[in-house]
Amino acid sequence: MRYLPKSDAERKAMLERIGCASVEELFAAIPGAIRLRRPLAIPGPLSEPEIVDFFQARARENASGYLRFLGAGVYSHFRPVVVDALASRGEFFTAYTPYQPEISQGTLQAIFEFQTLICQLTGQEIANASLYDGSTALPESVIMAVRISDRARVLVARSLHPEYRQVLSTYARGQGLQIEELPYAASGQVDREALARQLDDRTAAVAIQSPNFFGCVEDVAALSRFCHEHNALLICAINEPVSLGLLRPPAEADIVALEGQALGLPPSYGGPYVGVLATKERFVRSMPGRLAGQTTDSEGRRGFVLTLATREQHIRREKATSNICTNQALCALMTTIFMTVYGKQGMRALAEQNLAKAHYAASELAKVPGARIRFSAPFFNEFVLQLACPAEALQQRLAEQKILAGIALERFYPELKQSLLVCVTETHARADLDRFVAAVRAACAEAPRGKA
Amino acid sequence: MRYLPKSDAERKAMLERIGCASVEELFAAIPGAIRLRRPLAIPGPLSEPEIVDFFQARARENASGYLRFLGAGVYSHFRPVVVDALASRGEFFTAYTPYQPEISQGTLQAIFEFQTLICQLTGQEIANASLYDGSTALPESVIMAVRISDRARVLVARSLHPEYRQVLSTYARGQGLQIEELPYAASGQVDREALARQLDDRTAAVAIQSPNFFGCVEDVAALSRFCHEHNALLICAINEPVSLGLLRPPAEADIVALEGQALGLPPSYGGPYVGVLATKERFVRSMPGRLAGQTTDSEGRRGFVLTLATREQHIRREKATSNICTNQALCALMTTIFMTVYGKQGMRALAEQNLAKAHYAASELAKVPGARIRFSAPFFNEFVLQLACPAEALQQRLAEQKILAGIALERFYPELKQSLLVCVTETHARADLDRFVAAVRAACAEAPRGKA
Amino acid sequence: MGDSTAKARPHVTPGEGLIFEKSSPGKHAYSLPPLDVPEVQPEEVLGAGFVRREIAGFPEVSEIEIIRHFTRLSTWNYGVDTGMYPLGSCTMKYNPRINEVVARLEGLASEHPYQPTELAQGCLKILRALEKALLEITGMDAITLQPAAGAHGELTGILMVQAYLTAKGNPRQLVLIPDSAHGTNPATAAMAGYNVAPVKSNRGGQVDLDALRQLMTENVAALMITNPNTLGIFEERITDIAEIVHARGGVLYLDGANLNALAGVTRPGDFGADIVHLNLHKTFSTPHGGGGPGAGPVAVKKFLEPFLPLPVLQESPEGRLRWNFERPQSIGRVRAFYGNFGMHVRALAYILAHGPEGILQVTRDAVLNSNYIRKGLEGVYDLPYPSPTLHETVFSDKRQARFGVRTMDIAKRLMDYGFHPYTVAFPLIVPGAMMIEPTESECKEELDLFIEALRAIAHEAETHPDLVKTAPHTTRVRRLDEVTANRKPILRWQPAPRPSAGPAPAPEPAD
Amino acid sequence: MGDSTAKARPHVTPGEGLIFEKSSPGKHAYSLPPLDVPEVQPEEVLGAGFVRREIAGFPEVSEIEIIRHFTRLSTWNYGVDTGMYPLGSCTMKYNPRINEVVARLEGLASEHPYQPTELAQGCLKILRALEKALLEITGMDAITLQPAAGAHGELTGILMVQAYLTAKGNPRQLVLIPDSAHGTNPATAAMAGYNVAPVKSNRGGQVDLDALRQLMTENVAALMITNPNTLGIFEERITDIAEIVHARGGVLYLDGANLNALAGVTRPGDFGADIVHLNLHKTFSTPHGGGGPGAGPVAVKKFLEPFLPLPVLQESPEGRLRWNFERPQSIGRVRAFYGNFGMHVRALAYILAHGPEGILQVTRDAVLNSNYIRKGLEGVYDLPYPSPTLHETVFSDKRQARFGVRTMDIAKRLMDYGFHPYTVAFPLIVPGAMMIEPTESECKEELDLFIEALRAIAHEAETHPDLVKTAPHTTRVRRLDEVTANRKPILRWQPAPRPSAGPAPAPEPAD
Ligand SMILES: Cc1ncc(COP(=O)(O)O)c(C=O)c1O
Ligand SMILES: Cc1ncc(COP(=O)(O)O)c(C=O)c1O
Repeated sequence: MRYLPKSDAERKAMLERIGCASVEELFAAIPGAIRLRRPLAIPGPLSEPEIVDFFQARARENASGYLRFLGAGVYSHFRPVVVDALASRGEFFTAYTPYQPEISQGTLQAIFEFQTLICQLTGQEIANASLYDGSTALPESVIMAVRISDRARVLVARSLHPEYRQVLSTYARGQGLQIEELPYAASGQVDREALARQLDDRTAAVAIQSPNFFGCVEDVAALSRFCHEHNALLICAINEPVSLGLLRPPAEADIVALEGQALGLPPSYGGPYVGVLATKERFVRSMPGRLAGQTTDSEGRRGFVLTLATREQHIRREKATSNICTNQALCALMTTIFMTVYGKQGMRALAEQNLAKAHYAASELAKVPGARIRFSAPFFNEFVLQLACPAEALQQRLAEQKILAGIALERFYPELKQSLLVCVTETHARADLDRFVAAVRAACAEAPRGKA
Repeated sequence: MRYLPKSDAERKAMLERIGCASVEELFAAIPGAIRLRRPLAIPGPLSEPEIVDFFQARARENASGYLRFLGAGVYSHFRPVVVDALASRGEFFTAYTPYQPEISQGTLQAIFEFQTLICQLTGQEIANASLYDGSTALPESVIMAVRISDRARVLVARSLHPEYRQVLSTYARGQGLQIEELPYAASGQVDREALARQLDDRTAAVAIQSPNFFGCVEDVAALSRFCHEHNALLICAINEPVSLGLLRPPAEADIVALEGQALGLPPSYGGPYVGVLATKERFVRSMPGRLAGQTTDSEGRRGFVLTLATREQHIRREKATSNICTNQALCALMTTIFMTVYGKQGMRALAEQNLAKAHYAASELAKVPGARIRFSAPFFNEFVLQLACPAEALQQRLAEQKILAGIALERFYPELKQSLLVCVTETHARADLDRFVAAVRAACAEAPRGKA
Repeated sequence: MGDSTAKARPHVTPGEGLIFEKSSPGKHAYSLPPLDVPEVQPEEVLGAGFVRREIAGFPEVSEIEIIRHFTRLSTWNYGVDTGMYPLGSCTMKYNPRINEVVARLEGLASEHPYQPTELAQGCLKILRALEKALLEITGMDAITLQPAAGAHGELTGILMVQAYLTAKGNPRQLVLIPDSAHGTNPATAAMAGYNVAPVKSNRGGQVDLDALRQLMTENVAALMITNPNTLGIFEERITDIAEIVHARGGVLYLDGANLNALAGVTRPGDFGADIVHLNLHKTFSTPHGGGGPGAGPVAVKKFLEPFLPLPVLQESPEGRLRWNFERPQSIGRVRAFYGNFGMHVRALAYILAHGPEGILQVTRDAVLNSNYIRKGLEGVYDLPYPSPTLHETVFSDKRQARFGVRTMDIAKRLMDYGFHPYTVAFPLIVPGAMMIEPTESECKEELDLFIEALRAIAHEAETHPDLVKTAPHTTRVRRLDEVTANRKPILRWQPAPRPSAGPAPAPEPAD
Repeated sequence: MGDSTAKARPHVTPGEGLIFEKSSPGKHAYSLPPLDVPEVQPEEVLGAGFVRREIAGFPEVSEIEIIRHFTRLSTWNYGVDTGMYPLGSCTMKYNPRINEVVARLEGLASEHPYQPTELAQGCLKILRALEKALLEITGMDAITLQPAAGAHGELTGILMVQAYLTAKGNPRQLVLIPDSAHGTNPATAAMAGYNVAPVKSNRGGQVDLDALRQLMTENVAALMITNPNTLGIFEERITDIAEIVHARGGVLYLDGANLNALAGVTRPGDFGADIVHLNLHKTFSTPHGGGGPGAGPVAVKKFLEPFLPLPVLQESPEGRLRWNFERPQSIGRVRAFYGNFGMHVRALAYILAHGPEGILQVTRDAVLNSNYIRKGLEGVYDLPYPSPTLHETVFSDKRQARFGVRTMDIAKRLMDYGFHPYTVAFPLIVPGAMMIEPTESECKEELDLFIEALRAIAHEAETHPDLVKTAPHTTRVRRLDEVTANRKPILRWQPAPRPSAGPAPAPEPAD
């Protein structure tokens, strides 16, 4: 096997040194009754070219070449090539958690920079080293809020990513949390009247997303005031952090649960991505996940270490703030490089392009007979297109033209029939957008003749 | 500009420190009359995604997706991914010539390993650090032979790569060398009778290639005996070094001029490749090109340095063995990695697959009415297919089926009409070969109705 | 460093500040095509109150500075690519380069989780192929690839136990965990709402069956066991253990972190496990990435299949694949989308590269390497549990402690010899643990150097204990002050010179 | 190393033997699909006499060992990615990563030089776009991209001079070369069969016009001039120089290695050059690769166009491109195929990224950086030619030599400060030369550190000359014994322990 650095002669010599006649002897402790007496029925071995062929064949069975307007928590942005070039350095990607800081300063300093960038981006005071993704960052943030507040009731906006809410329900069951849904208003934003009704002094936290699942920007500052009146914490999920190049940061939220995929990670059919929590310094000891901190070495030089580990499972076991161990460090590194490449100017320019392109597309689509923009709230790069025909018919029609038109919302929101969640980013050229609009126009014109 | 690490404020501060009011002052020495007073009329600036788009659009205008049977000095072999992964490390590819050995041991040791591998592969005693490519290695080897022998007449096999011979003629003119052609026999190998006739005591060297341009393996040992009888040197060009996984090394040649492209470099429309000379230790001081040598540091540790530099232009100027300065070090590194990956077993296995596939294809093609194998000499992975119809017609017909059938030899050898140089490597699956043979069969059947 | 540290040599590397310290207004590294649609005024379309002025503090640097910054940072790391990384329990094996290539292919990395499944058959086939291979390797019946890491898999598994037992009428309250277990096990049980009861190990370093029998009541939901356990010792009585657990209606959860000792030799499904999570970043070579991403698939026996997270992959008779969401008994989602797909690609590539004989050889070599080290260090370091070990061996610092040299000192000193240290943090049942897992990826030469290094350090501990206690001596930074880091945490860079008095970052205005 | 070497810190790196020393029979790293055609017996189809038994000595190692070997080796190199690399005359600028990506694109890297030009239009368009851009930047009329490096371009150019003059009746015998020139210039002239006559420089470090007038006879084929010259000084009388050369029927050859000082500001074609070679690996950012590959296009004035190497790129009125071989006056080929295409791709990507303003800004920053260093070191190091300099500055070790410290010592000491040294080997007219070219790629912080380092070394030279003379102190190897390396060359590894007595490798049997 080409990865194994040993010849049979060396194996023999090693066995001799150990004092074994055969390698079988080393497995003597495994009772015969449970030994596998046949070769595994798995494919392979394949040579390197065959492996490439196999995966290239699979890639061709997917949708490459399609023009896509899919967002909903996963965004396609230009990824500067330096991101992969640097993250591919073996010293980064073949290291593990920097338990031994003296030979892990590269990872540690990068995490420290990641934490800082996330704070700057979100307007929060501290951030952790990463969590699995946005969908698990949400329950972690809720559990954290429950821990801080010692209350068990949590209001969650219906406009928060449906799959995130599903994950939250799963986690909540184990923890015995009480999750209640907060409806959205006609504008697409959180229904403030409902919030006023539902919020009470047993409420640990209110969890919203901004821009929310419909692309609508929430008024975080106002919602935060509401929450704080009841001593509830405001949790703000951020799904599309590129928006923070322009949008007022959720500084007034108490915890930000952010999905970093948009910051330099490919869609990759759903992962790996990177979650992160940002919050106020005073909550640090309730925070789950690793933290890198600055310190000095015995000669007074600046260095970085993992710190406040008494929150973590390897020290506190069943009393830890979370069971997380392996996180998404390499993804965090990639977003760190991405944010550094775009930098202060570029993050704004990138956000501006998304805004301009999405608004161009929305305004052109709004002119199509049989289509309108469903919600009135301001949006960033994603919006809901309300159709006069079934969304599936239109999707189908456009797929034939190699366009993936968006995500039919009825799947997640039975009340939102004939509506499509459309995402437009800087990667779409105007010609793409015009082709899309023309296709939608044609499909809408045909639609009455469609099967629904 | 995104590559430039300076803000305008920094530029201003630097100018102030220098004592200049504007950067223009720094160019004061350039007379006004010759200053360019307009912006350059060149395209750009383009953003990174636009650059990718531009080159991808160009790539689509080429022949990707075509099944190719092209060799003739440029061979497609499986390239283990570790070759690019390692050669892409910045410390390798952004360094220059290791003039300062203390911080260039990586490059130097790799060159030392390259030199060793080339010696092992060719059966020679020493090898240099690289030359531009095989085509320039040939004249360098001829000039070296002339320098050693103090004779000016050189016999060059007509079966040596025609473009290499053209390069030799160009170089020879400046040096006043007398180049004479050595014909090939009906077998496809060097015509030994002609050699016996042409070889004399004024002959510095005889230059052959093996496998030669027609794919035929030459009897290097026998040719060497001939040459040595006349105190002429035998130069052996190697174009397809993968053949040396199986073929007897040209140990009896006095100089081997090798093109390393087949050892891990992509075809890349003709370059960059890597040339190298290997020879006998006694000729070392006549050898052009850099050499890495082993030595020790002031504390007795093994280390490597560039050595015997008195042969080179930066020391000897007009008396140097060549004017070469920048060579093809990174390509040499890539071939070093390639040879290490294949190793002793793999080089043989690779060669065996080439041999088997080429012979399978040749034997199937030989069965096609209107086609036969032109030469009788043993061949490795390349052979001449003699057709009963014009080669161009067949090429055209196959190109329509996205097959590039081979290289029409008439272009280089007016006497070799209706013949095609066909190359088959391990990258061709049997199905590819069968499709090729079937297409040739069909084309040959149609051919009489073709225009010639 | 004298000649004794033969493997390592010092080398000059440029120092490097924080990226924020290189920032200067006006520099930039990004580029975008010109905007080809009408510009919009953010304040107009979003409302002025929703627009920020700038991202205060964000860096402004050029591309070359970014390349240098992260290149330099990388050189201060140690990775598997640098040398032996015998971090016990972490299975730091070679991360094949081809896996990185295929995971980045256009058509895989580019695919969106919400594209129609008809246009994602390639992705789904990869997932299915991986599922099948993992089921075969574990001997289980059904699987989810959704969890993002081992601990996430544990939570998934324990929530399934809970759902299963709830469906049977009583979720129960207790999870049993051997005292040698990894910290994630109790943390997971707690996260799922269970109380934890430790099961003690016997002198052989294995689960004490009498203790287990006593603890295993009808209130116990599951036993979370690791096998081979974290001492590297195979639980020889595993089938008896399973019987005890099953007899009381409990579920046997297997932490599969140590599958590298078993694959091809024995299967969790064949020795009684009802649930097993795998760490693809351990056994199946997906890179550890400085801490992640990982992937923690969970395989289960038939009776637990209805409880698998949503959605599950379903194959039609014609071989078309789709996601099945109609699973009323499912615990629900544990993660958005379908898990860390990029890691699944890599793990499948690893399996394909090996095939059946290859996987078996890996297991054998991993165990061989570990036993070779054990042999080389026996008599030099204390071996608290002398039972045979498989893929890893846990020594202790007992002998060296006499000279005041502790496991952490020895670990730090290993760095001077050019090695990454072993695991020091656990198992907790071994005071001063030295948990060494070489994996199959080490050649004999590297193992010999490692053994030599640890033998030399043992000698140093006797003769020059201070040399060891103040190690490392050759690294870019010396021992770091973790106490101050904990007491006065500095968790982010701040532009102004901050008083060292304590953690008081100025709250960032939302401008 | 004290605090004075602030930029550099030592770091432990694992030592590494030769790959041959890791070999063990039976290990392997390669893989091939199973053979799907009938096996053949090599001895049968080739003849037993043509088949070797084995490649004696070839390594047998696994993939992980290869990854580690070359990763470790790489860490002992210093590159532009590591830090400032002010190697004068070499223009060690940033090598953009995007260039590496586009050069490796399927459809470019995969293309064969002999595929029909109709199926290579993409490649040809790239070459044409590069030709046009380079012609505009140089102000010339026609160009070949064929030469593989600067020296190869020089040879191409001088052979064209020879062909041109031969066509006019007399190739002439002499090439004039200023005494400050790079070694390739005289070596090239000799290779083309010319004798070389040096032209001396005046006190201003420029070509002495009187000397030139005297030398410039009808027997002189060409003057090979570098401008700005290797002192970084612009030849202010360049148009007069051109006139003198042209008046005698000679050709003005411009070594364009220093184009980084000129692009966008002035053009060789506008100041009298008839031929100019460019080094794409200098001015146009293609990576130096540890010594190459480079690319050395040669641009010429109209009257030399007929002599360009074969083939030349030709554009049809409809924009189709093809190779034109019908060029009776051509000097012939200087290289097989069309040159280092992969480097052409990179150079074009560089030009496209910059555009007109970008290229001009590059030139300005390169000159600014150089003058900033000059200012910072003036008064500390001797400046033998005080004329204004553009992209590089040549100091000398005159002041330090009083303490026995020479330019090579200072260069070595720079390593301890974390920098690559400057060029020491030339220009020959400056004894103890310190030729410093920062390029535009250095930020102010790095320049300041570099200046500080050289100032600190100047101080050390006075106060602790031995510290400097025995430098470097922090590198993996200390000063290497080049004398023995030369006297008893060991140019390859040998399996048997070889006697250190001298170079006597056993001739390898051809088995
Ligand atoms: C025995 C054991 N169990 C569980 C885990 C947790 O796995 P992960 O880090 O993937 O969450 C680990 C990882 O270190 C482990 O060693
Ligand atoms: C002034 C000058 N001329 C010519 C050359 C030769 O160029 P190349 O190394 O590309 O052959 C160099 C390269 O170092 C140079 O600096």
